[in-house]
Amino acid sequence: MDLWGISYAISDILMHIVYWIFSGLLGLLPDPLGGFFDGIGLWFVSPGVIAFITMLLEALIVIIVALLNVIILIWVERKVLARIMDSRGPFYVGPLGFFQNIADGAKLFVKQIIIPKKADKFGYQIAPIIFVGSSLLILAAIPLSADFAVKDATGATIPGGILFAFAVFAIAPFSILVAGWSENNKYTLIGGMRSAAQMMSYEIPMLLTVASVFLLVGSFSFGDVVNAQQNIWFGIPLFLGLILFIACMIAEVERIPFDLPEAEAELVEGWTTEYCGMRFGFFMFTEYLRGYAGCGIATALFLGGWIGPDFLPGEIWFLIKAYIVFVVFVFIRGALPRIRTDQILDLGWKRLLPLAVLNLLIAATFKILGWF
Amino acid sequence: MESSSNRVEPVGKKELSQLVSGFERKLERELPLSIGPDLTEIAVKREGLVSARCNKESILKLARLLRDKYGFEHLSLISAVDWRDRFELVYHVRSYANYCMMEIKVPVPKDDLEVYSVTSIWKGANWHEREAYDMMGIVFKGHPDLRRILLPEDVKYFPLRKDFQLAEED
Amino acid sequence: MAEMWINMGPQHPMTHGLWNLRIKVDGEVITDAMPEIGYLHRGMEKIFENKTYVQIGPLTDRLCYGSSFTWNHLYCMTVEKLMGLEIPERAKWIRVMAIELQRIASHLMWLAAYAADLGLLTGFVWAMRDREIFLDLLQALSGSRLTYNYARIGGVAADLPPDFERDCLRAVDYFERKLKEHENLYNGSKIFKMRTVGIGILKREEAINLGVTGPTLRGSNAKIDIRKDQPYEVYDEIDFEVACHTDCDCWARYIVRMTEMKESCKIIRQTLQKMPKGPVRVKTPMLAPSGDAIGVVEDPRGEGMMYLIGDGTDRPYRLKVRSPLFVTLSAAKSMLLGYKVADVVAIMGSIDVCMGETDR
Amino acid sequence: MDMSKQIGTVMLMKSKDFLAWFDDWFGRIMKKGVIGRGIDVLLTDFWTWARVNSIYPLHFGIMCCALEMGAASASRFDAQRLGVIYRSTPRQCDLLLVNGPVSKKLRPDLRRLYDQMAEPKWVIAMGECAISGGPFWQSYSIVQGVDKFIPVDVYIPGCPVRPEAMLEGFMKLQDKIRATKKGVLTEERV
Repeated sequence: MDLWGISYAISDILMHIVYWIFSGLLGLLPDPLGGFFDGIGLWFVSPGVIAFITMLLEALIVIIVALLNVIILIWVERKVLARIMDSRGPFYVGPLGFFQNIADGAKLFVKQIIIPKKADKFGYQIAPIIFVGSSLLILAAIPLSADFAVKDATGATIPGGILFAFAVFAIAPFSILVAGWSENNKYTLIGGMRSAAQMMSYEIPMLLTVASVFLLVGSFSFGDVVNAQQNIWFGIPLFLGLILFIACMIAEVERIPFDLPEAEAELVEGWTTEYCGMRFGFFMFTEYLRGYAGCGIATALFLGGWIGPDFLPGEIWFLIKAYIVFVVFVFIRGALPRIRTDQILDLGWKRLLPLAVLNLLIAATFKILGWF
Repeated sequence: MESSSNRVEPVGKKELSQLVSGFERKLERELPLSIGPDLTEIAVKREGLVSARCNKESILKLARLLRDKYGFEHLSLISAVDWRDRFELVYHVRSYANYCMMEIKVPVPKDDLEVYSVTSIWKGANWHEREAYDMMGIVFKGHPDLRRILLPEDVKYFPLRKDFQLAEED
Repeated sequence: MAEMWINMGPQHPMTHGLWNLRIKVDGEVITDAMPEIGYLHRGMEKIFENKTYVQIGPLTDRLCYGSSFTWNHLYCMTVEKLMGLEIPERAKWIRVMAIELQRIASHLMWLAAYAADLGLLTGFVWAMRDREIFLDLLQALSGSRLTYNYARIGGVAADLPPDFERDCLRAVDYFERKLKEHENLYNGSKIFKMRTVGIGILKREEAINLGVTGPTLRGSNAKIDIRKDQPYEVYDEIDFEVACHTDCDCWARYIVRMTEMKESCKIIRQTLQKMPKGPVRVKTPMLAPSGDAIGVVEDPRGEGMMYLIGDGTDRPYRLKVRSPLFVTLSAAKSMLLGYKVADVVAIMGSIDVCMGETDR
Repeated sequence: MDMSKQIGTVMLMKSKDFLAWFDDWFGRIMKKGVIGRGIDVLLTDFWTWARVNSIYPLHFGIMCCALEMGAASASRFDAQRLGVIYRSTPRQCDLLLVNGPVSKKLRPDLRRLYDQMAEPKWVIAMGECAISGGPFWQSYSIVQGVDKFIPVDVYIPGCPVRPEAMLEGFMKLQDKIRATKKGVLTEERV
């Protein structure tokens, strides 16, 4: 990891820490049989396992940084939305209301846990775990800069990074269906099915727009896509792709114009009706987590991730762009009413899909003309 | 866009009275002929308001006649009044085209609370009649679904009757 | 999918107030609807019979809290008709001005609730912000934000506070600029049109037969307004247009209410110019003669009416209240059939439900 | 509970029994033991700070006070500054704001709403109608005061309650939460 110019030593230090811990631990093991554990011990300290554990630690650090950003994003959303509505937003909790999300999270943490009697216990408890788990994985895949990322043995970002991100993105509809169904309440069943249908039907146009970027770059890893945008961001030639991606991402993350499944107005919160306490806290937090992930992927693919003039390190450029895209999400939330479910699906299939194919054609013509 | 009804633009106060009095005099003349003895009394109270008193049996006939022949297309209100010795249903009907409202009082004896329902003529009367049943206990024959509307189903008393005292209990 | 009864309410964000809409759903399409009311029934008509004429004034404010001044004024007008009382000219003009201020505040409350239902939180906050201006004006008149008790039997409680005309004109000018801002938020947004155009259609003949009145009826191609048909107070000396639209759907009702707000601004300006000097209140006797009287008023939600029977004492013998929403709600079924579950929000929002007057 | 067979130092149990035994053992340590009290003493202030600054009332309006509740959450008397977000399901709320007269038809539904809310919950009786039936106290169909069937924490007078008074009611509730320092683990003890 190369954070603010510190050389490559950090990952060396990490490797030494890992090596020291394991060899130390192994030393403490009681060794009645004498030498019996040496084989496993040697295996533990072999380069492969060390590299794997280092990668785990790197992923952990990337996720923690991303979680900090998500908390800031929640605060940004509430403040910008309040500003659109001529009000101040959270104000008295910490400087400028900054600790409001921490207070919300902590309060939900110590709420009473209620599992409805007629709910299916297993599904009820497993759904939030899958939902949060899969969303955290996406964050691990998104690099903040060429070095601040989970890297494979050769030092480059993971070859299939973007594919992995979208694959994990698609786990959420499954967990929403399980959540909606296991609460054994007809509203949540309808809400669960609607949101699953909406998410699945919006993945196809999104993946098509992403395919147009792959067409230009030729590789699936974040590093290569961003490096290919050295001279021009993909957002400029593929401007249609950028708009389509933002629209699909809003539908994927279920924010205002497309958030009918948990619409307050008629399905009483949709599939999160019966959840309370920290499980509901997970669902609420993950909504913003997936929002951040969506903005991260949008900046990496279309706005030239960490490319920017040198007075700021790459990570900061990436975060600035991601925040700007998120503020666009918030503006859209402030300005548009909700769409009906069948109109959402109709919009997805009949309008966004042909536009995504058109975008693919534009990318193909650029490829044939040889500009990229 | 006012193709359907021959709406005349409303003019100042003076012209309104000449325009309307003709319609009311016509009502006053023709209604007793077509309804007969059941229409016990009819009078023009002021321009724009005719009041009549009719027996319970012929209320359906009078209602259908008013709506079809004289254009009383809007039923404003059905009020149930408890005069201690008898109940009374007061129908307020309005004709938009002729700027005229009609007040029909129908006495209902205490022992026989059956009245014909006018929901088949004005669908707006549906909930008014349910409320009269709920508050006073007057039963409307031919009403689509006569249930209590404001009070819970299991309540036995009829609150707006004079003999029902406003209890102080919880 | 099998037929399924869905229960919306009594505690449901869509219902502005407490009522329960049971709809039978076949898949996504509504096949039957049965509104259930009575959760806010306070037995007002029974309480009216046990209170004197003066005590009933403040109670009538609580009939429909969205437009409480129109009900207060309707009650006072009906009692004045029963007593055969002639109120001073200035009081009539002040009453008309207060009614129109209340109409704008009530329509803004409707706009706020309707925007919140359709998911446009900005619309909710903006409409509430502009409504505060009119609440301040009415508070200057009567001292309270929502239940004014400003109309009294025989005139109005008090004369206008000093330089009220200046504030009122400034507020109305400010509001007309802000109304364009609201319209950009709704007329410009394609999604708002997708949710309201062609939804909840109620034809003219069916609306009149069902007894629907007010903006819901005027949205169905019927130019019927009690301020024009049966002018009360001084409405015949004010020229204004009756807002009417021919589409019979939620969009038409939205347009009717927005134009009605513009008309109310015009009326307020005229009342401020033509208001004569003079006393604002007349001494009223304690006892009312026996007999009956009818008061009909154009409430922001429809035709408000009171049928009062006096029996010579200082308490009414019977006071029947005709609430416009009581009848429009009974017509809810014919508006809902054939539309989708998500449309219930748009349709029920467009008739501006206020349970205070419906349940009495 | 000797469903376990003792073999040397290892106990053999069915997994279900083991889980039940573990919960009971862990519960005993946490609820009554020193560790539980220790954690509570450390963290009670933090939980109280969190509960004070994030109150989720239920989006539920009965009568005129509901309009004032809406006005208080709009931009002029912004209730969101205090961390108040209106949720629409009772499960996710911790404050039931009763803002109007409770009729006898509504009473069972309101009681069920109160029961569905998760445990650290409070109730505000807002306006005369909720406190004592208000102007309709002699009506045959109104329950004279919410505290006849729901424990009420804060009463806000006024008919209708002014938005400023409602914000003051929220602050009164915050003082009450600060005063009743509820621990998490050793609840009975505190």
